[in-house]
Amino acid sequence: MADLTTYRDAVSEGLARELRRDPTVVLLGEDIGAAGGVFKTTAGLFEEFGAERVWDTPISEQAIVGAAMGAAMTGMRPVAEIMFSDFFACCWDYLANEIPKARYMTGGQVTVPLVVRTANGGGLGFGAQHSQSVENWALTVPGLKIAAPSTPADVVGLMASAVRSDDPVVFFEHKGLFASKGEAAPPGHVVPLGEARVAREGADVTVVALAATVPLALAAADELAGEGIDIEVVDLRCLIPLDMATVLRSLEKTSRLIVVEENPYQGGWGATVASVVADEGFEMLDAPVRRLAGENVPLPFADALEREVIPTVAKLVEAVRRLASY
Amino acid sequence: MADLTTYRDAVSEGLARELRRDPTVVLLGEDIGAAGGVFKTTAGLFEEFGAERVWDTPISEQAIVGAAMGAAMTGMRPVAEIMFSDFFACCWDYLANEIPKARYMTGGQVTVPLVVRTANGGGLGFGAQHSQSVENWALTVPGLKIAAPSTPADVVGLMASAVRSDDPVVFFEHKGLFASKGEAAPPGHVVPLGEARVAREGADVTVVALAATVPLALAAADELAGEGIDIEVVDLRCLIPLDMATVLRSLEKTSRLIVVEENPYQGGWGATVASVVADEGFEMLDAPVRRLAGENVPLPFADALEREVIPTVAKLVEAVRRLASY
Amino acid sequence: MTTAEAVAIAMLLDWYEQMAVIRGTEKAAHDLFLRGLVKGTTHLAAGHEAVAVGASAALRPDDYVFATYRGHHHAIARGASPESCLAELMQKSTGLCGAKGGSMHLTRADHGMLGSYAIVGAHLPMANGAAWSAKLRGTTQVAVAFFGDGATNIGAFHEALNLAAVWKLPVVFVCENNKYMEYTPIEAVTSVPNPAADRAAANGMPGVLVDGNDVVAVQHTMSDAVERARSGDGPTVVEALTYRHFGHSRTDPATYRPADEVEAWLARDPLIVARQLLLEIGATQADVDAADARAKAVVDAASQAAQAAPPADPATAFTDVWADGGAAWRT
Amino acid sequence: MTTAEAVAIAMLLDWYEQMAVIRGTEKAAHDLFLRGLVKGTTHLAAGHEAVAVGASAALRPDDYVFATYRGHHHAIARGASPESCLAELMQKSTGLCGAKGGSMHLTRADHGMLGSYAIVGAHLPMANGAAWSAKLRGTTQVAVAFFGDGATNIGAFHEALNLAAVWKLPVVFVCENNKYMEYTPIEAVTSVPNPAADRAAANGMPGVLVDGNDVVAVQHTMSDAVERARSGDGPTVVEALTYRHFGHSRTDPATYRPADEVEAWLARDPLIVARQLLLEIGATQADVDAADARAKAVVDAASQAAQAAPPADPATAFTDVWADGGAAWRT
Ligand SMILES: Cc1ncc(C[n+]2csc(CCOP(=O)(O)OP(=O)(O)O)c2C)c(N)n1
Ligand SMILES: Cc1ncc(C[n+]2csc(CCOP(=O)(O)OP(=O)(O)O)c2C)c(N)n1
Ligand SMILES: [Mg+2]
Ligand SMILES: [Mg+2]
Repeated sequence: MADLTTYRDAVSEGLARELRRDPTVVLLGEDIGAAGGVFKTTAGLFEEFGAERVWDTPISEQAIVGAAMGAAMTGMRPVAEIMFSDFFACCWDYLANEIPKARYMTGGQVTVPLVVRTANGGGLGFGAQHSQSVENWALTVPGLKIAAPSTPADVVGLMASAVRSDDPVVFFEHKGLFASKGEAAPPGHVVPLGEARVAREGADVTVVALAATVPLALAAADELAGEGIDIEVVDLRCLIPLDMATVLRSLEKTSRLIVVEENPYQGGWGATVASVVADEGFEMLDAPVRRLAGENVPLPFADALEREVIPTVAKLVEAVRRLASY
Repeated sequence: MADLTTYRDAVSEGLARELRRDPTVVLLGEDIGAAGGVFKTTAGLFEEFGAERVWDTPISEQAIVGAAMGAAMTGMRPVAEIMFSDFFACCWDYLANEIPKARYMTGGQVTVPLVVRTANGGGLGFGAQHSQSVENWALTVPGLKIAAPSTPADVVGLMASAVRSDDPVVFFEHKGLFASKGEAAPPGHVVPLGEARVAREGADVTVVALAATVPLALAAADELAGEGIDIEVVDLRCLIPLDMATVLRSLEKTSRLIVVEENPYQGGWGATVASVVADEGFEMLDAPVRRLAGENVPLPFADALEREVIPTVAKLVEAVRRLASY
Repeated sequence: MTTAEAVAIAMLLDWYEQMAVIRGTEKAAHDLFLRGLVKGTTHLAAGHEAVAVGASAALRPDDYVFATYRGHHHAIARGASPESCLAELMQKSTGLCGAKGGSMHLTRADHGMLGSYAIVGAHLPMANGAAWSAKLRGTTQVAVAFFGDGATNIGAFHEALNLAAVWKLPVVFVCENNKYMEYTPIEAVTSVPNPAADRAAANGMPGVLVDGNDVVAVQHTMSDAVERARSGDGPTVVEALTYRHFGHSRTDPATYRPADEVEAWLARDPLIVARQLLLEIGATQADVDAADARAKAVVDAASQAAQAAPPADPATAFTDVWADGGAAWRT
Repeated sequence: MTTAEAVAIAMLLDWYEQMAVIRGTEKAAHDLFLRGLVKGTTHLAAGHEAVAVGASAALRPDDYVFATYRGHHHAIARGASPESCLAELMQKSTGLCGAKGGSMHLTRADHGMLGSYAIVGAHLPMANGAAWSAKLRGTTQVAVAFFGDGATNIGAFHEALNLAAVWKLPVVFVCENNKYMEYTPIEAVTSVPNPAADRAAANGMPGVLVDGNDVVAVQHTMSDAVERARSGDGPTVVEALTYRHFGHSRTDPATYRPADEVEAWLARDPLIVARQLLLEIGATQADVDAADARAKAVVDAASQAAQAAPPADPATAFTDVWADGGAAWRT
């Protein structure tokens, strides 16, 4: 069995590998230097690479992402950290209007090879303004690639692809996974953007998951297996490019599909997946397309309330049960 | 036949009625005063109501929406204008993280009765940063009501509801409709938030539309009627509350459904509608659920290119034809 | 002792006791956290008490206050009970926000404490809005926004100051400069020595520095700024120099701060400063001890009551989205 | 005539001719609009020519420039041909951005003109990024951001200035203060008299005012600022006072501007100012006429060629989303 490592350490490992490989890679963000980041996801990088590669910034999300953009246009490969994904709202203009459109609106003159990393998601009692899953925000904007790894190895492998991509990539690190463990990435590990992974094979129901809902789906799978329901778990890994081929292939086998997503139901990414399935997969379906998503409310502080409004293993087990018996 | 008026004039009429009715209603925004707004949607209001009710602001989208929020919390009913909906990106924190969460995260202590109006949508050659349909951005955020009228009378009627609502409302005025004409709203006209309208009855295919895609669908209906395809056009009017009851009722009749939406396919609002249909309407469906949406590219400047990437009558006619013959 | 002297003593004793209650509540929160009874994140304001109490003393009950995620002191200074605050942190149904807000969002709207906001800088424009509203409604209310040194580098800060000046709004912008953002010294990322005060002139308003550990100084400076606002002369930036006693948030041991710096600031603890002043102006040690004892009693009772309260009801996750009390988003 | 004098004349004649080409192109764009050949929106820079040409004269070819939706003059000053600009406006396949950008997004990346941006203020942080990149790569390149007076009230302006100062970036922030945002006088919504220059000190950098209609003054002031940046001494704010000859955009008759104000500024047209100076320093009327004639020939040819060019190919709507040239978003 390979070495185990945490998702948290995988982030700094993934960054360190790219910093070592390519001198044009630079990091910037709030408290990412000597402090190692508020989630310790840049721990050790300032020590290894120094102040010329790891830049502390003021609390200026627009200046951070804007600087990353300008640097990316002029020969660098910046990796900007936005501490919590909720703060995308403070620099949304760059993510929605500037970065994804620069190449297109200049007729291909400009390339913006950057990564914006951020801590996403809930479940930790951080309340309404520090707990959101906002990968669906990014999905509304053509021109961004979107990665959201669920395992330490994928963190490293997708980070490698993200940093090397000539397209801008938004990289969602799930707060709830930082402490989770998994196999360490082998040397040179690269996971291409846009290739989903069948995290568990199964015959009865396809469960499409992303980031923190992948381990959740796997836990549900164990529980359902005991009841004789055999689910296939597809870890999308990326929202753009979206690997619908893998999803539809799985549906072909199972004829039943549920998406489990942490962002709210209204405008959630699962709706886009479900709508493709309801169109192109229509003939394969033996049951309604279902979605288990975040409830359409802000995120409450208290754990007992938060559990009510984000997906849990129990809710998924129940939803799959109903779908399997449809 | 009632008087005809333009959608543009309906905006100022709708605002004027509320300004007259309720002294706590105030307007703020860039160039909305003596200049009457860049789309002339506030024409005449400064003259009628004066500088104490109609406030010109600096180019400070955060200060505008933030001030509206603070005023709404303290007894006023501000209506803020964000000139182009693309600029929501410059004040997204207020729309995503502050306004929709204030009531919830204070346990109901705070009420934010405000309206944020904006000119939305493409088709006018304004290019990548001034043409987007971003109603899907708003849909990603629980806690905002979302109105997007398609006719002058609905502009007035929904504006009345929006201004009187104790919940925050985002109000999308479609740039492509400003010059369009329709019946003027009768005195005291109020259209409740969250009630869709069957804009045309039909038996063969349900077309779910919003704002500028409503007249587009009606034009397609005329063309399709000539071929013997009889479509029912549902004008959602609002995305939140979302009137799925009307949509599902129509599906019951037609068994076939297509959504026509201007925002991009990826993360578009039509995906949420389609996913509810693919779940709750599954048994009624005789054909795949289809979506005609904006393409997943930034908006190009040239008309000929822009037509390629936003919905058109021709594209809808073709899509409905295929769906009807499925 | 003259009447004036007696009044001064009584007033300062009252402020001192308020500060002691806040300090005690912060310590209680810290203890409860160490005992595993407080989850999520908390940002203690111990050390900042003089800013909240001094400012509050300069305000009327109907004025408006907006604070940050580090806002326990402002909530309490504006009348939130320590019990309701601790209950909120412990996810109890009796919490100030029904356990839906948490430490970062303490709010007491009926006392004009219109919320604690966790996106840096976001509430400055809101304070403008409340001030604008006061002006529109023809009241003489004033709005105050409290924020950190780190907030002075974000765009909303600049937009807020400019609009406040242009509209001559009755608003006061109070920076609690504690020398650090999370773990980074503010001077490392700021282009001017006084992050808030040095930006006032760029927006056509006065900027004032004040000793944020001296409650009397804060009250004086704030009175001037509030008076200016109330009488229609427009906004002021007040920069209060202070220091936090704990780390940035509950998980931060704050090892990045030099020991001698910490020591010097602890010696200037706002409670020590006030205590000295009290004795100087004629209060007795017994007066001070009695205030301490009253504060301790309040906090102890608050902690007990909060611990004893029932947990928040999960069903409340689906209330308070809309003004009708519910969360329905579709038909 | 000394050699120095001759060189000065040649240089100023060159600048004059560049300005005449820009003016001619703007007039051509206006005419084409009136003839229905230019659709969408356009923001003409006629009147602002001296800022673009004077600044450009102070830059090296490898320096970086970022401009706004009112950016025709900067594109042309950095080497975009009038033909490619007019073709872009007319939605031709030969357009500078393949007719995908339009008037608001003129870009000539291979000349360091890294784009025109239509969200007010957004490009100031980008210019920082280009300057930071130059520093990281160890070049001595400088980045310049041009923006309007209205942009000085948006948050990104403040964030950009602070970061530029803290990181001592080789960047120059050039405000083209034409006294109006769209239709509102800038003084009505700004808290200081000089919207850009008066904000420099708040971010620890020099702020300089310059006559933006005097190309020589602009070149001098910019040379100083650029030299300062290039030699590692950090950023500067330059505020150039100028005036637009047309309305804000194609649909605006600009009736909100007092007639005498317009008249006074038209009398100080940058072309008139330069022409007077040319004659003063010894150029002949014939020199000036020849420059005018050359400019006219360039613009006439450009307009003809742009009109004759084929329209943009609709299929290109699906190129250039990704670096691989395509637009695929799924498997
Ligand atoms: C827009 C935004 N960016 C970043 C953060 C994360 N964050 C929370 S507190 C903090 C430091 C704030 O420092 P300061 O303003 O000095 O306040 P203090 O915590 O010292 O009271 C940061 C960076 C945030 N909440 N909001
Ligand atoms: C963030 C943002 N808000 C509003 C607008 C709409 N708008 C376009 S140009 C303009 C006026 C800009 O004035 P100024 O900065 O002085 O530049 P000028 O047009 O005078 O050159 C406005 C408000 C915009 N493009 N971006
Ligand atoms: Mg601080
Ligand atoms: Mg201007």
